[in-house]
Amino acid sequence: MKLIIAYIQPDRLNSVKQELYKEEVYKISVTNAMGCGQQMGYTETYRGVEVEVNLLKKVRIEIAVNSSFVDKTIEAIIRGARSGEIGDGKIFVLPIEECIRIRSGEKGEGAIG
Amino acid sequence: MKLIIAYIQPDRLNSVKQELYKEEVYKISVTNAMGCGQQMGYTETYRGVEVEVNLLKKVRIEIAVNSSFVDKTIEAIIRGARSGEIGDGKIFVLPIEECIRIRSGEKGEGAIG
Amino acid sequence: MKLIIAYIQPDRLNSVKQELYKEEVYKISVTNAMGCGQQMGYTETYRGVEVEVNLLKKVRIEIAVNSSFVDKTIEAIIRGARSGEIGDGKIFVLPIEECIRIRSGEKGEGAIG
Amino acid sequence: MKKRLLLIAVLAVLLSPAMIFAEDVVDPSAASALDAIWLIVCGGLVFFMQAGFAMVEVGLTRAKNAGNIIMKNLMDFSVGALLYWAIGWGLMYGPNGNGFIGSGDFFLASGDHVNWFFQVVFAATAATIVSGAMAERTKFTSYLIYSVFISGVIYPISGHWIWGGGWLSELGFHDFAGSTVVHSVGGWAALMGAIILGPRVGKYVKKDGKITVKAILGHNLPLAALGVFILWFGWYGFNAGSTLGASYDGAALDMAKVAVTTTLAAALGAVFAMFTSWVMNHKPDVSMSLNGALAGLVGITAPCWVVSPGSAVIIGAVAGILVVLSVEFIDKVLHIDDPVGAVSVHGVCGVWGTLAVGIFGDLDLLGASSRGAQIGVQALGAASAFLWVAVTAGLLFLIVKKTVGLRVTEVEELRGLDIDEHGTESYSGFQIFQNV
Amino acid sequence: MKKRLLLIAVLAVLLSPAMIFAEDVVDPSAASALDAIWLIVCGGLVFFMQAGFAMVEVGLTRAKNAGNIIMKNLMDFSVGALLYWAIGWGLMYGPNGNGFIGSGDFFLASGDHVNWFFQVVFAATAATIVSGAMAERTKFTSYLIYSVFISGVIYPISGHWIWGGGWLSELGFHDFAGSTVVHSVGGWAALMGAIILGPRVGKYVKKDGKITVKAILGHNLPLAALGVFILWFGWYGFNAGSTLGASYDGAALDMAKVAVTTTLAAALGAVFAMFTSWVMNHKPDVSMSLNGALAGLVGITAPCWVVSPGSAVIIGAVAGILVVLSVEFIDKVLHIDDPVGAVSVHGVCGVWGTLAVGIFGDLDLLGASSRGAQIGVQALGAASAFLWVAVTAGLLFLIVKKTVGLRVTEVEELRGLDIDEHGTESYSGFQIFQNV
Amino acid sequence: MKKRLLLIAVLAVLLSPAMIFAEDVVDPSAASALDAIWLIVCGGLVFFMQAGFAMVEVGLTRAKNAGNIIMKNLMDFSVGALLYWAIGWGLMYGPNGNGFIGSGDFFLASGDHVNWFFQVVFAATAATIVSGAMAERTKFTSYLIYSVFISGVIYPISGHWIWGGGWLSELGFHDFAGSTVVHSVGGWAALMGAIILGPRVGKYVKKDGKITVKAILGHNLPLAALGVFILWFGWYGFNAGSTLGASYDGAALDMAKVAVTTTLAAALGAVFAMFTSWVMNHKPDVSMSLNGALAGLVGITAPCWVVSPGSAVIIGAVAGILVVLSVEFIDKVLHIDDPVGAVSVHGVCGVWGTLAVGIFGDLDLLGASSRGAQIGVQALGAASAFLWVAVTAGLLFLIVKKTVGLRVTEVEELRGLDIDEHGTESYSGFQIFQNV
Ligand SMILES: Nc1ncnc2c1ncn2[C@@H]1O[C@H](COP(=O)(O)OP(=O)(O)O)[C@@H](O)[C@H]1O
Ligand SMILES: Nc1ncnc2c1ncn2[C@@H]1O[C@H](COP(=O)(O)OP(=O)(O)O)[C@@H](O)[C@H]1O
Ligand SMILES: Nc1ncnc2c1ncn2[C@@H]1O[C@H](COP(=O)(O)OP(=O)(O)O)[C@@H](O)[C@H]1O
Repeated sequence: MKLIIAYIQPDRLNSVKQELYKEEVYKISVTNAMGCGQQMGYTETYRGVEVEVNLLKKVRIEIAVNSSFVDKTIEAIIRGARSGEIGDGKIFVLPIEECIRIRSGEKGEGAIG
Repeated sequence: MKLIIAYIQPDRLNSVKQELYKEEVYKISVTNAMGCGQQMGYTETYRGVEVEVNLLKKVRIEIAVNSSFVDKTIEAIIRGARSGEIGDGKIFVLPIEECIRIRSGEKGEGAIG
Repeated sequence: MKLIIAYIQPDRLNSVKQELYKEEVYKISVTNAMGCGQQMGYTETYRGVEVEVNLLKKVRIEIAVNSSFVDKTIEAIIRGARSGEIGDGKIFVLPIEECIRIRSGEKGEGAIG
Repeated sequence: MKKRLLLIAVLAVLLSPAMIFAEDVVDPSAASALDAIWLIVCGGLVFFMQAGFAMVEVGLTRAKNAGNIIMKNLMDFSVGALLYWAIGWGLMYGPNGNGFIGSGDFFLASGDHVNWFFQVVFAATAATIVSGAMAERTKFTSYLIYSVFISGVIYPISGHWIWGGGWLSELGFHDFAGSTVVHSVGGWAALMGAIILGPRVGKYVKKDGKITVKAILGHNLPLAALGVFILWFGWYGFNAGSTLGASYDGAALDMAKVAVTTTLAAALGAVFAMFTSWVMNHKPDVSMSLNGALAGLVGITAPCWVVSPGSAVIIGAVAGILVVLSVEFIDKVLHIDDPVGAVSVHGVCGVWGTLAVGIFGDLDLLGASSRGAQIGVQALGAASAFLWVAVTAGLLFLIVKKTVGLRVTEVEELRGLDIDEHGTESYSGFQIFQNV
Repeated sequence: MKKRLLLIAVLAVLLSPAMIFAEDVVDPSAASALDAIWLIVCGGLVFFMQAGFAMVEVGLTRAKNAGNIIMKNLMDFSVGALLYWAIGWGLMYGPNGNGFIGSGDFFLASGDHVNWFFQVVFAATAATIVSGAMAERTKFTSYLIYSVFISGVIYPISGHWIWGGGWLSELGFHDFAGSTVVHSVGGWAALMGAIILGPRVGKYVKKDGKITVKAILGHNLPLAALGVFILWFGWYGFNAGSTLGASYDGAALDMAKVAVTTTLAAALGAVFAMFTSWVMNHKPDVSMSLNGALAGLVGITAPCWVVSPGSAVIIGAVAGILVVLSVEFIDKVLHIDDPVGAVSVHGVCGVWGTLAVGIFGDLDLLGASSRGAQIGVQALGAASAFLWVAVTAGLLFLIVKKTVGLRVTEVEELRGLDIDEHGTESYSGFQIFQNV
Repeated sequence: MKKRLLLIAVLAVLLSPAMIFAEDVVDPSAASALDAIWLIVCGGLVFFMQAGFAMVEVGLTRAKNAGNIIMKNLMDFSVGALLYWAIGWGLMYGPNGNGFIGSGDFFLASGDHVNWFFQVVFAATAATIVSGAMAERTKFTSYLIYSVFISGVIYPISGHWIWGGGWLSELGFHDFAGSTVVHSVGGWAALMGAIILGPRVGKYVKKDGKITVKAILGHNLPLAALGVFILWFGWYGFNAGSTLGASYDGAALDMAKVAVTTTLAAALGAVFAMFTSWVMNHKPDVSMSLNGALAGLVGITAPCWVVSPGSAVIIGAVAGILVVLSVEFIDKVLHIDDPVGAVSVHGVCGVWGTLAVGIFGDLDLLGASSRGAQIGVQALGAASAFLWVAVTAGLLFLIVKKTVGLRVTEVEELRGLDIDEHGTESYSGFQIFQNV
């Protein structure tokens, strides 16, 4: 079982969700994040003073999947999130050792989906 | 050392915290999240147009524990969070390779608690 | 590749960022979190009733780095975040199995930075 | 005062163009223009208090119920205006009254527009007070039903006793702008509502047989503060407008004096509520200080015309202390859950204001035989209003509870009334930490 | 009415100190004081409606555009006031008019301050209505250009026809406080703007040839509700102030009657919009109910003086139903994206109010020969205003589109206008979930 | 003007029922009613400006200090009203003055309610201005102490010089509604407070000996905008109400003219501040444009009655430019931290408005011998007010600093004053990104 963490542009969330649905990945968790990557931020002014905004708004997605799903999940995320511009985001894959469904107490691979 | 990530219903946070305290797990981190699982969301209307809300509000808990604590932590979370309904949430366990207390620089198992 | 997760005091974020820049760690992700550690919280009153605030506001940092960067990243975080007081925070290191840059599809160590 | 002038005005409309204002030095046409300007402007200000109530209640409750609170405030005014037009005004000021209840002039047949306009906003104020105490757990349909009865029946009848020429006014009871007529009536209805509804989930937690009181924090103090400033602003219309005219002899002095006593009482209410909360809880509490200003305003509402500025200072200060003690007592001892302190502000301080008429009032202006007698009458009036409202509003809420149901389910309450009652979110896009 | 009184007032200034008020029982000095107090206070209230519009629009759109909306509301008033002073007032009320367009008294040479002040806030209201319908995607510079023309030219000319003594007023067209002059004009300009701009990104999604309508939720219902209460409050100035004086014979009765009809129509608008949305979408919708109150207010604006309170109840109720149906029709059938419902509230209900004058109005007050004739004239007036605005505002927006451009880029729209147009964030520090 | 009329009014009360208004064509009873309506309504509007100040300050600072700002605004009014009743009014308008300081009529013994009410809201305005400049770092207790002295002593004394019949008014200094008396006095006290307090943590960062200026963003621009609209609305009371009566001969014309000049100056202030910020920083800044409207209002406050609408346009435009330059100068060059721009808006534009009286004023109305002389007197008045306030407020803040302490600790400042000073959070439940 793997935990896939992806940082994407906020406006790409809907298309990522749609691509995931096509691959029958229905379970995801989403949080707000601020990120700093190759995309360098921009400058605002407030009352005449420059404000450097180098932490940009991002959406962080977490998806726990069985190992056999990893590749197609990653591909779906890429299809949904890629615009070809700097700032498109990044995906990290981490190992999961155990997964438990709280409602039923079910464990392991069966509990993930 | 393990990192326990749990997604629970927001209104269960207090009872989860209480169950954790009983097991002498005092250190936790909590974030807001939006989640999509077996609980399929609901429909709102806004100005006559239907709004599909399929990302539901969840609370995400992170607890780093020594391996010997894993089971009782998981059980405490389940006790606090389970209502038997869809949407109760899920727990993931990930391996931690290192843990450092910033204040003292202390490392490893001793730093976790 | 490792995922470094750090919980720090909100007002330390800027100095942590500066220390990281000095070590040429430019890519980070930041989220809001509430945490409960050795710092026990405080008490507010609202309309004459005491409110226990034991979940304190924290900032959660995530940095994915190649293994060779782990130590200096951790040191930079400690330099930026340490005040010597309870509540300074904690760092966790997790293994990453794969990393993908969404824009280019690039994988592995080259995709991290 | 209110009653006498209003009766004159009503007569003026009914009998016009007879020479009602014979003793008046202002020429009649200018006089009616002066009165109309004054009452319409003041009535507009009192209307604006609806915005104040809405903001105070929204601010002192949780984000997940904000839309519901808005709807309650919008609808109690809207439904209330319709009902007060159809029957309320007739029951309160109808010419064929019997001292207990007025009758006639339903649907405003008399065309006495200027007085109706000024009175309808008072009726709406009484209705809207209840909304705050019942916030965050009341079924919306039930609230609509309640609104029909309070504006259509309950408020007008006790109003008739005092302002409509009824039995209390005959006894010499004085309530210039409505500490009892409006605020206590609203406050006691709020009390009955809060009791019959029960507290919000998580407010009083039983543990080993002991009840722990929990604070449920309001989500937007700036809006609550804005609401208080709006209410204070509107209160100049409420109190000063209650001269019910600007053209009678001495009106100018009355209006100005009322503005002054109102200002000082509100200011002192805020200051003393702040100090009281400071002493009791070691910090100057924001929402209590805001309540304090309102307490001072409610306290001065009845006596604003019959007391000196110096007495207003005392009345406000006492109201400020009282409101803090009352909020804590109702919460910590009685365990009645009133999220915004409506019972304390309007009910308790309304009684204080009513008694203050007797304690500090100018006996000549009151036409009272002795201070003791006046205090007695004032107490009688306050008690009668309490009984009337406790019984009728209590019955109303109990019947609604048994039939339609008064309260949303626990799941709906936890998820928030906005989603379940109105299918919406009030702060779409904002991340709101749900476990509060 | 408006026109007649205003002409008298203008004459009074031009010819003073001649004895204009000869038939008036109020002595002239008191009379001018009464009129000035009334018009300045009411004008102030109408000015305050700018705050109401700003809050409604901010509340019903997304957080990322809040600063831009504020700027549009601030600037259409500010630019509009300058233009209305320089030329608008002259084109509308200038003495050398020809029935189609006024002329003279540019830069307020006559010094008729009191009437100009009351009129400029109306001009600004017409201008600001458009802002809501074009929210969240319009280039700021283009909006500034638009503001110049609407306050300087488009509004004053159709205004001249009706209130400036022009051809429509000659025909007996009656619009007491501006259902057509102000609201329809604003509403139709809003309609043209929304059409020519096109919908917001993501509002109408084409999928397999079928268009799906998406809801884009407003981010702050409490502010929207506050805005509605402010507008309602200001509307007492808008309608009751449109007596244009407080000293003429019968003014007091007129002012009060207008306040009453305004109150009832607004209340019924809110109630019926709520029920309509309840029936259609199974829940009482908050923002629709708020729109309903405004719909009732717009509907009663033209007929407020010539109808009875009973008719006001009907007018408001119909407006409340109409606004919900219209919002859904414009959104779901016409696919025109009007984020706040400005076209439905001001355009559609403005026409309803204008026709209601004919349907419910007192024929004596109107000086009408027959009900049918009056309805005909009202319809003609509504249609003329529509044509005038559709053509001129349409042209204006098309020219701006071809030259400066009317719309921000898609990237700017997604990121929010606050950042790209003004380089700021409106809620710095708040976590806002971006994918909305 | 202000002074003359007020003296008449005071005499009227003291000597009544003597025939003060003998030359007046309005009959005395109607006259006093007109005056009372006007002053109470306008006073109410000026009171409402407190809400405006509170919202502007809350909006332009950070979420973690919102509750503290509310408390400061609520309490400077409340404490101020008490003090102004007890001694302030006596020092300012007391009959036994000596040109430098008034004396007598403490605790409003004269019963001149209508004038006191109108004056107390002005005193409170002066007091509240300071709050914004000292926001986000001042100890609450110290702020309470300050409030006592500004409303009780500092403001009344300089007020006496100008409006109380003191030496500046003797010299012919003219300040119709308080550019100097209220705004500059408040602005200079704000300046001294901001200097003595020092900047917020993180505002001016020293790096390699060079100071970098950082922006600390306001957290709620919609509330700030609402505040500006409320202030603008209230300003009609502030300026037009400063005729101090509605019944004297020519009052109607004066009131209306003031409303017009006020409108135009505010509008132009907003427009020119926007363009200035656009030119200087490449984007039309929202908060600067809001400040611009206020700058225009402050600028027109002194000359609103003696200048033409055309001059008002210029005065507003200059104020709009000035405020942007001044904000940047104070921030970037002087490194004085004024979070909301209070010093620039009220201090600098207050001086500009005072001088504008001399530059643009009608010499007949001013009773001035020559333009140069009048400009000289105006400059003298502005300078005297500056000196008076700089010395007294400076001393006051220094003494407080040495004794009670003026500033919270750095930890408290970082965590937010709401938690440490008041034990509460203003936006409970909202996720607020803390590192701002
Ligand atoms: N090494 C990293 N550690 C943590 N977060 C990262 C890392 N690299 C990228 N991110 C996150 O991903 C977001 C997108 O990064 P981006 O600038 O698009 O990367 P790239 O240009 O390499 O595609 C960043 O804003 C940040 O939140
Ligand atoms: N595979 C997964 N990956 C990421 N998050 C998940 C996954 N499964 C569940 N979650 C999170 O847990 C929450 C609760 O899921 P829920 O619908 O209760 O699951 P179940 O019905 O399996 O108990 C979801 O809203 C989501 O945030
Ligand atoms: N074991 C843990 N699991 C999850 N989060 C933790 C853990 N320990 C600490 N944290 C997070 O780190 C924050 C800082 O903890 P702190 O009280 O400073 O720890 P310490 O006193 O050990 O340095 C906490 O508020 C919490 O968010």
